Amino acid sequence: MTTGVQSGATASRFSRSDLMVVAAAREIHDGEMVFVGMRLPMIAFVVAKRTHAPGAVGLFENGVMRDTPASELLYTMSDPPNLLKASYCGDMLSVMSLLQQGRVNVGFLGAAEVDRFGNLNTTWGSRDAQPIRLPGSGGACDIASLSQRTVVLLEHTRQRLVSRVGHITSPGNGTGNGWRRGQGLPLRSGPSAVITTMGVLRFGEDGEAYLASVHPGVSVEDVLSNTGWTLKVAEDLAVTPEPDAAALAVIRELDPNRFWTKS
Amino acid sequence: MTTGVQSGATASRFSRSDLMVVAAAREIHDGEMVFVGMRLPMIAFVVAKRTHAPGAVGLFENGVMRDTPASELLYTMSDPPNLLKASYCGDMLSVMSLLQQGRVNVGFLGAAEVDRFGNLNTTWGSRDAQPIRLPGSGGACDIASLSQRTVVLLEHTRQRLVSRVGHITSPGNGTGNGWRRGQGLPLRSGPSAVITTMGVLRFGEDGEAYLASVHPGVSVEDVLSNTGWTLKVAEDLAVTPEPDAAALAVIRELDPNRFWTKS
Amino acid sequence: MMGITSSKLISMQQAIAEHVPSGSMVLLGAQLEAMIPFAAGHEIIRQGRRDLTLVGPISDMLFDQMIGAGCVSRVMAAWVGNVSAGMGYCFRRAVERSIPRAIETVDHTNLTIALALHAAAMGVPFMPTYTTLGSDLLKRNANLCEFHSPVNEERLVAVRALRPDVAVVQVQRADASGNAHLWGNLGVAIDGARASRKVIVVAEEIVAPEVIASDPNRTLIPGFLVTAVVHEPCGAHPSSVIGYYGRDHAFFHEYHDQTRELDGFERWSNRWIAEVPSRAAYLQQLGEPRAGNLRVREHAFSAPVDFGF
Amino acid sequence: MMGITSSKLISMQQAIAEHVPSGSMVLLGAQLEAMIPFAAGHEIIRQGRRDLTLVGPISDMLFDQMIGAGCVSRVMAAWVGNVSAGMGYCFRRAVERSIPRAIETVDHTNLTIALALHAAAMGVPFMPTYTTLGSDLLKRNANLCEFHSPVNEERLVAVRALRPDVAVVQVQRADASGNAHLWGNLGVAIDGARASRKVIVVAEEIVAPEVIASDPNRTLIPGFLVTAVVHEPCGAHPSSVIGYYGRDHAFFHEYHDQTRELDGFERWSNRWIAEVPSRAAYLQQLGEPRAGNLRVREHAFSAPVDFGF
Repeated sequence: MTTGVQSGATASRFSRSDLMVVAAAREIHDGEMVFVGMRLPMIAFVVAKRTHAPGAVGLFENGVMRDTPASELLYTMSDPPNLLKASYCGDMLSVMSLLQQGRVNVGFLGAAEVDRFGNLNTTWGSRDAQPIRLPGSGGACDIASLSQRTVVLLEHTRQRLVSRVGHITSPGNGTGNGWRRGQGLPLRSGPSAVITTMGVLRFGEDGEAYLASVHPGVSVEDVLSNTGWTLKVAEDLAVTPEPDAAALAVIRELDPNRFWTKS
Repeated sequence: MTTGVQSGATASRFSRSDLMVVAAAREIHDGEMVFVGMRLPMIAFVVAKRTHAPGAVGLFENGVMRDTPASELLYTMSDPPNLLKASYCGDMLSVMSLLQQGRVNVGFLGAAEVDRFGNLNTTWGSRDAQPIRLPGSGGACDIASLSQRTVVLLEHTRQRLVSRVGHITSPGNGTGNGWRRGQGLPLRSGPSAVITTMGVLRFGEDGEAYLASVHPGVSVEDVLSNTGWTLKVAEDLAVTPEPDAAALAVIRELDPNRFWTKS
Repeated sequence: MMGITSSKLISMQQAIAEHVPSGSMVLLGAQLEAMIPFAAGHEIIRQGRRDLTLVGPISDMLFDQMIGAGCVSRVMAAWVGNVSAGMGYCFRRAVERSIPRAIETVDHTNLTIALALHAAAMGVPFMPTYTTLGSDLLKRNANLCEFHSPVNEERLVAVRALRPDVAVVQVQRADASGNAHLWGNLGVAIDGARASRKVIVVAEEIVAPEVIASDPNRTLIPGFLVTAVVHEPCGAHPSSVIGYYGRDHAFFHEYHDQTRELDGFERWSNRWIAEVPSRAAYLQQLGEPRAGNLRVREHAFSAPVDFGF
Repeated sequence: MMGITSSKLISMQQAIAEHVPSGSMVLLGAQLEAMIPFAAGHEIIRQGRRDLTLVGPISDMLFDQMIGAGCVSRVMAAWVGNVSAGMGYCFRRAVERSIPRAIETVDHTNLTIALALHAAAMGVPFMPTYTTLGSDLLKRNANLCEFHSPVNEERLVAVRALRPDVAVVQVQRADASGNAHLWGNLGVAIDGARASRKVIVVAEEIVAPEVIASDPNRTLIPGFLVTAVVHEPCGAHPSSVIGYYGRDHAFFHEYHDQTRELDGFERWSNRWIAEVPSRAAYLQQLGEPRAGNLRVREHAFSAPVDFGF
């Protein structure tokens, strides 16, 4: 259900998903090349295009590039609306090669687990101490390895924000500062933000995540008690800005039945 | 001018070029992938297609593949008639990769110099002891390195059939048997025939060229005195078969003014 | 290789019977979420193939079905599941509990799968890349090995060339010789076809050679690289084929909901695979209203180009 | 990068003035004998550029002209000459006698040039290949180095990535944002554009964005990779642009015959380059009868494809 949040300034009702979408949209700057992904980041890309980043270009690992949003909300990146009037349709390498060239500014990812250094696991999970085989990397490892900035979206629980991922599917900062360079990963690459249902984490010089902002109505204590390690908190901790009317209008237009953005 | 050759059986008039074209066509077997090249080999490819090798496929390094001959004689492989109704038009690598996979059965080349081991030079020549810079490899080195069989066509003179080329633009058998393998070149590759204005040379187990056939009206002495090394002669030396009427008809149709096949 | 005019057109039943024996390494789903050759996969299941190695980037629901049917001993892919719903329950049962049999998983990324096929298509033993450096994929996948660049001091990963025995590639239209036009997102279809020893083209439409020859730049798979051509309308349902039909999203969710447990999968596969002898029967069971809803409502034709001179 | 609606359309004079300074490494003639951007090369000559490094597979007559004009200090190519007539006399004078100046030649093969650009387009430091093993090209070209495969014991050649400062790519049609449709033989145009820091698209026609967007599989160069767009009808004469005009074979022979000696080249280049301020003036001098004879006599349009759903 919609967890409406009353804030001083506005009384607009919006969900945590709305908030995450808009936070993700803010990670996209005008003219940037964006590895979009599906679901919330897909919506965030359109919000950015329609508001502050009209020149952003969306890249999809199936071989599609778009400088205009698709005419319909997509369930998969290969749905016909994502191909019609695309800037480019070709093969996977033609898109992945732009990523490997270092031209992709920001890539969005989900994950089953993220750890204190921003490493991601989408290969092995567990339930009641039983291992669960997850679908795997897809393009996640490629995006985390090669895009200039990686932004992760996920639900904020102790099970998902863990001290150390059981399997590094997609490398973040490994064990800390300098690790990526030591592995041979591109200098201009790495985790930039983790947008959760409770706040936004960013990464310090030491390569470790810290809490940069909490969502409206969420307390720091809530965040810390739902994080699987002792999460550092920024001295200048902010409150995640609320979605404005323009952004919300785009979200409602894209997801009228709130299939993606209900809760 | 046409150097008509009287032979016992037929009295058909044909030029040395006609003879070379038909000899080249015989190097193409049905269903083979052929790196065609221009001028005489181009005509030879069409002769083969129209006679004994209807399933042959022609590959061109500019990115074109054809299983039907072009509608007009080509001056370059990128002329519009070579693109219209082609089996494939794409980039150079899409064709060169078939070559590197070892799928190309035979490739045709010209050369300024060929030596006793079938090495080719198209980079540096000389006149009156002055070095002359030639255009270079183009795709010749690639074809000589990677096609299963390489067939060379050139004029038969001491200046062009030399003991040792001054510059190996395109590798033949190097210094003899086993050299190609030692260099790391594909096992199934190397020079197969040198078709000259006087005869056809092939290569022995030792990797050295020998005279396999002389053209009608040409003596072994003529060949040897016009070759820059002591050319071995096959015990079962043959006379190069004359073009039959069917082949000549194709040649005349393709080159009605005998621009390529006059002499 | 055959002459240019010979027809390679055969039935799906025959194509699978002749060209996809048990033990084969098979590339399927090269275009990711679109144009997945479900009809081919279902015929492979009906013919009871075993010990297949499945190769693909993100495999979506088809790999899950083939794993559930016990056809598979190994999967080399970047992602295995159900794109609409996430998990693939048959994949999980096989990996976690060896049901119906144990399978080996060789975990790739989309880029490393693409590069493995690209290396084979280019005729070289490997392709260099930066991806997977520092990941556990690099540690656990024997087809990825770290090395130092011969032209500078960088660390790189060599992705070993992968040559499937057969690639099954869904296309929009082809002629009887296998010259194929495909469009939309191509994924790894082109390198996949060139990397594989055999190529089965599954076409929505068989058209006159003149149609294909009118646009050689669209003939991404030339006929002389093709082993067999199958005419199988709607052969990719429930995935989409742009210009022909859309994606049946609900079908993916229904499969997910109905295959949580083993007996549910068996019911589903009996209904949609075992008990439908052909794609035609499958479509009849799907029903015209549902199929009709997926058809093109608004055409969007490409502007022509001129090959004249 | 600019917003999607911004026009990148500028004149050839401006494109060369802004994006091809002296000392640049320039890719020209990516499509081999077809679609050679002669108009761009002639403008580079008119603007008196110096110390250029020219990159291309088989360069045909344009490189010879730029070398003769003294613009060039280095050539990285597989073949330099005149495809119709063989030798390029300016190239020979420069290499053999340093006239008008000495030039460095880095001898490649078609495949190694293609791989050098492919490596840069793929974002890796090199591409592996078997070609040139055992040749003197391998010994003399520092961008080719032998190494052992990290996945087996084979000997291979590493072709170092080549990143031109600017690629000048002739296309049939583009929109004002640089989204370009090109067809026919593509040579190294696509990798070349992706490998280069800047891309100048030279188009026979500027069309509405809707025309380009109607066929994303034909948009081999998307606008966001393009720096500038030049509308230059007949900009590739005397080479051909399929669908627009044929090759002027005689023009290549005339150039060959008239440039055997230095003074002959100077007369030719004064007449066809120095004294014609623009492509329009060049075409006027060429004359309508000759230009008209090259135009398309019989159109051959591609069959449309449907992107509808």
